[in-house]
Amino acid sequence: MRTSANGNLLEVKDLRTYFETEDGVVKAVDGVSFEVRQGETLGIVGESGSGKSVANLSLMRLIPEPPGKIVSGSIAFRGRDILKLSPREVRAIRGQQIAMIFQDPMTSLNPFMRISRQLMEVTQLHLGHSKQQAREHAIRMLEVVGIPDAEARLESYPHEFSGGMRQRVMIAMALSCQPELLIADEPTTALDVTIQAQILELIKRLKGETGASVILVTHDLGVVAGMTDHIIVMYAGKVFEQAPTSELFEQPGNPYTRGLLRSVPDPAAEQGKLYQIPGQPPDLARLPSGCPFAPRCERVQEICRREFPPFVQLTSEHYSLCHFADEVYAESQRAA
Amino acid sequence: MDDERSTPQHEIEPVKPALTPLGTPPESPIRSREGDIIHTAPEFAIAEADVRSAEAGEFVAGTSLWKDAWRRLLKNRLAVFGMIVVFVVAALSIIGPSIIKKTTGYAPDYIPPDAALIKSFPPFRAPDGAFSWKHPMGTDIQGRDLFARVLQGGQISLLVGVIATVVSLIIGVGYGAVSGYLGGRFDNLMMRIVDVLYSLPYIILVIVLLAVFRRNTPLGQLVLLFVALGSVSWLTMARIVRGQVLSLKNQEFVLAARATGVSTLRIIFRHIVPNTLGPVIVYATLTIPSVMLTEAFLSFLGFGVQPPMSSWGTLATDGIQNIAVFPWQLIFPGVTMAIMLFSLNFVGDGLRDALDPQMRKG
Amino acid sequence: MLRFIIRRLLITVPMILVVITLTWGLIRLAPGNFYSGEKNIPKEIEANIRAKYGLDKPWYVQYGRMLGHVVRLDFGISLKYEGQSVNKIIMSSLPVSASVGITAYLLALVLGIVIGSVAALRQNSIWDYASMALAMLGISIPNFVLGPMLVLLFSLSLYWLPPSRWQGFASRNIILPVLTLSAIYIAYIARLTRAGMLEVLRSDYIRTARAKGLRESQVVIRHALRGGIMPVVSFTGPALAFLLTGTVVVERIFALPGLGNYFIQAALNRDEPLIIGIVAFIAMTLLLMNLLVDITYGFLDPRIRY
Amino acid sequence: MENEANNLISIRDLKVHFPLARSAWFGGSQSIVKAVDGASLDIRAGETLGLVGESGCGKSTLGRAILRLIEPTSGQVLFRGHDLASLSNRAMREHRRHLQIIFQDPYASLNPRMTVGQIVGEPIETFRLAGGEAKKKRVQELLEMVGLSARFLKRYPHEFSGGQRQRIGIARALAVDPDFIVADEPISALDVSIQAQIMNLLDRLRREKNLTYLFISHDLRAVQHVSDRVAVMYLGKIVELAEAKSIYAQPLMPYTKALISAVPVPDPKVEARRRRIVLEGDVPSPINPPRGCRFHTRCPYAIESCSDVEPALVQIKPNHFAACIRISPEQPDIERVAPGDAPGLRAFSVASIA
Repeated sequence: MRTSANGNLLEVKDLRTYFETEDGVVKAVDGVSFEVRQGETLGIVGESGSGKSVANLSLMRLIPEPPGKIVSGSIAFRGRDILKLSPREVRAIRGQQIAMIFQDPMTSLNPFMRISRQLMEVTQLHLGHSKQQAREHAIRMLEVVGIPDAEARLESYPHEFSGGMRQRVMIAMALSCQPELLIADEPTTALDVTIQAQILELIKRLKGETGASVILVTHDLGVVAGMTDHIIVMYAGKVFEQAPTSELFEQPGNPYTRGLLRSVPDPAAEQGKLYQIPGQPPDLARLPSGCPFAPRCERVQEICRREFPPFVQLTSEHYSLCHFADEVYAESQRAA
Repeated sequence: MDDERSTPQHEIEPVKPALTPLGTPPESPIRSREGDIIHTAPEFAIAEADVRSAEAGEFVAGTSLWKDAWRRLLKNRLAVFGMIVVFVVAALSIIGPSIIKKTTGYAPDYIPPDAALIKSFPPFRAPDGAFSWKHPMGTDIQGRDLFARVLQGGQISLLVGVIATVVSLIIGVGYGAVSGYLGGRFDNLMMRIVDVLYSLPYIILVIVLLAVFRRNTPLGQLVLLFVALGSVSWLTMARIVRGQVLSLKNQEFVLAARATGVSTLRIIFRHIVPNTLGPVIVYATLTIPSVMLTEAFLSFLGFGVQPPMSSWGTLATDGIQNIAVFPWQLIFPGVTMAIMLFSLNFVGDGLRDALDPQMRKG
Repeated sequence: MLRFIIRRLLITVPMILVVITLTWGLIRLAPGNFYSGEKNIPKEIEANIRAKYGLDKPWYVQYGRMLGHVVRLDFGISLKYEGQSVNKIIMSSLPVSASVGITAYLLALVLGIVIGSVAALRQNSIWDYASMALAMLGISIPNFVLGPMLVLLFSLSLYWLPPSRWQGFASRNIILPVLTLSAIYIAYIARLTRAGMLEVLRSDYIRTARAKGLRESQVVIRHALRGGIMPVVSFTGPALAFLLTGTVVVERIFALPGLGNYFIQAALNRDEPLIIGIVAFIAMTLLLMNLLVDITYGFLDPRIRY
Repeated sequence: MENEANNLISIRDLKVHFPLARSAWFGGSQSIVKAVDGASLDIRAGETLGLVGESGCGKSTLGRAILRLIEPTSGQVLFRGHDLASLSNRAMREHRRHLQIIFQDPYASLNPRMTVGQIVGEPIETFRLAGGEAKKKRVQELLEMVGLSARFLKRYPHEFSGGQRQRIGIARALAVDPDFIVADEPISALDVSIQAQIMNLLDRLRREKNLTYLFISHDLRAVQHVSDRVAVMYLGKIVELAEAKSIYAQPLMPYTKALISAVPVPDPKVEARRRRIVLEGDVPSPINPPRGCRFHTRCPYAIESCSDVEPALVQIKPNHFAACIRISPEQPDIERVAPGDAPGLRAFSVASIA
């Protein structure tokens, strides 16, 4: 594991979040560790069921309990373990120091409440704003996120906005208290490409202006390529690979990452057969004993089915969960 | 874990693990661009794994949603308890009276010659005050065996509940299905009619109907009850069915059937009807207790079943007269009815939980 | 909004006519008559009676006369309670029914929402199970069984409360009728609230509210409650209809001189003006209340525009 | 448009308008959604025509209207000389053998109460293509063809994962041996690793069965990968149509340019270099689409005439059509068009005078 420099804003160690279901215990997040540095953007990539969203909800202790439960681990935010804080202390962090935006802006805003109130209640709560201050602040935030005619639109209800505008409102709300960490959980998945571009540009710009760190969760490798400094790739509740963005794309050290990268159609390449990862994502309640990716892996060996793979350090900041991480890394190096 | 719209339990697909069993021969690779290895039909790996337990070549029958729902229902302890109670009470009501008649000689409306002696006897008491099995629920003010009467009353109550529900089912499903399937202007008109009827004080009309048309023959009154109760309880059924049909009509699997040239009739009976059954069954199960309750209430007001027939409602009503002195005459029929309604409601609730998420998204 | 209200009011008029015509038709189509209970009336006297009440006229004249009454909101004189106008009977019995009914519903609203919310917030706890079992019981026990049982317990065994007799709204006599009547609403509203709250609590915007750092009580009261009780608001329409039947029963059990009791008497006696009067009055009240419910719904849910 | 003989399907000025549901309790004026508003398109035999556009642009409606799953309001859909849009329902049902569809939602597109065997077998029964054992055999063949085990015959849809369900839907579409398949967002509901599987499967089937696809998607990367030609739709109209390579290499319409530039590329170096055209605002409502060119409200190159004249889809470069009055065969690059110039407008007025 990377030695934790003191510049880390957030250090997650061995996080495990499990869910009780009819089919048994689902280990949605199972031993995940990562760091977010001051001012950097971390991308978390994974397919559905990989645990990326659960991991982020765990950071804020927003896992519905039951059926979920954070079983173990530590989440050190500025050196304090969030998992050890009282509910009251966690609430003080939520919205003020760590803020979140979610995938579906249609359902993430309260449909029964004017956006003025939804925006104002954050700063009234955390910054102790008076009504008037909160109002002015809300208008300024709407202007910052590029909502035209902000003062007039302040008294609207969420359904009177389009999807893209709603996501802007969400961002305005999240950034109201100038948080140090913004967690964006699939912020553009529900949006069209042109609107996605607007929102991504906005997040980038605001990150630059506020100096906040960002965790960007997505299943789209294209989105993280242009937005992040570091990336972790998740599969079946585990971190499969962790690397600086450029290195991950250039020299992936894990067969799963490699498969993912190659199964995205490449505009530059000829048409024809696309690389495909065979099989289906695993059932988290019935994970195999060895490497969870083994049944789908193109270079699977006997050991992969038997033993859980090690988290191999490839370079100072590049780790891969694979029995053959070194070989895969070397192959990628040759290809590049 | 990414689709945050559903609760975490539903996010996990209940599909069997996608494992390749040890020793599965590797797929023959095709070489393609940049020497990537392409798997021709790698899905076979899963296919094999899925049927591991089966004999080679044998077809594995899947579990239908009905079987699934049934399994879930059986896991629901309250619903199972409800089903057992409903079954026992219904069976006792149907065969109980004749058994009692055979063994003790007390037919439900049999007034024994020593009636004067055993009028309004408490439960388990003989005329001399000693313990006796003869009248486990005591006797009524005329000396009739209350147990036999309660069981027989159950027959009528259940009959009213079931028949009125069937009536509402036929009208409601027919009306709702037609309205939903035709859609457009017809649907609009038909649903406006339901809206109008819905906002009428229908129970008032039922009372007027039952009062002014009051039959002197018990059977006539019973039929009148079926008509009256059935004709007011179909409205909700019609709305439910219509809503279902309307949403199913535009479901992609119905479009797919249309795209493959399946005839309209077949679409209705093979694709739409089976998928509306779940909510219809749930609602019908819940209609039975509500109709029984309404019957009891009408009986209480004197518009229900006429003597010599009796239902739980009429028995309880008779019991109310003497509640201060002979409370068991109210308590036994009243509590029996409450237990039955309670159980039916639990079964209905359990069914709803078992059949909901009707379109199970894995 | 105004247009919506006017449209709805305009539709209400024919609906009331339908109800009244149906009622009138039922009364007329049924064999027998209001005086047929009295035996052996001489022919002349019968003719006199018929003439007195206009029953010798053709049906459409009678129908027209009846409609005329309804339109003027003057429902004529009761046949049974001779000399008393229907309006007077309604006016004197309405406060009894209304005070019991409204108190019961308000009580049910408060208790039902509280019980339902607690059950939802403590899902799968003992509180949840207990309150939902109780609610199921409330739905399953007929109120005419519950009422006498309460009387048996509180009046005849414990001697805490008087069993019956109407002595005005403020007296203790109202407690048992209100409890009897409200039981089923408490049960229904608790179930609806629980279901509604559970759904809302699972929704994305509640997660947003939590992510903002709001206290759980703020999340529930400010963000969840409004959406959670929407099903309760839409239940109010059907509830009003239930309330009618409920009050009829409760008035009978507790011998309250309310509208329902008069209505049952009128139906049994075939007291045509009184039946028509009460039916028309109830229909109007119900339809107006339904309109009010819809308007309230529009205020509560900003997405609905009329 | 050109070379009629090669066309399997020709769509001419197709319109699909939906009346919006009236407000409850009669009265209130009725608004109309113009989902497809005069689209013309040729689909050549054996090709994959990609149809891209943002949500609400009418691409799915167009696909469904071709198959008469939604009744077209006006216009023609020519298939082998028959106008599908004007056929009787009965005659249309006969044609359905040749035209099939694959849906987006692998959950909603399979009847949850039918077994896989029944789902795939139903079209065979409908057209009486086989019965008894032969039918069963055929269904097994189809399942294996799409990469599922034939032993799944008696299983129900909910027992499968999304990707597997999508395969079942494909098997159903293939059951009648169609010529033409509308693939309506077939991969958008699937995970990245499964998308590639389905795209490869569709591609393989096309070659093996000599199929023609209309591939509808909002995923420009996928469309580019599978399509021979690509049509871009905006607010009910086709605004650009060209060979896949040329449209991605040199998009002509400002809208297409923005669309393509908005697609994130999974390569940090490319992402770092490129300049993104970020469009202002949202897609206008199809109830009241803007007058003139529908894109003019968001177009960085719009001039006054754009809001007056509705541009026609004209050939700007060989086999490359675009609907924009500001570009012309002489100057196809909009960035180089003189300010205020609208060569298309001249052509338009000349044409209308003639």
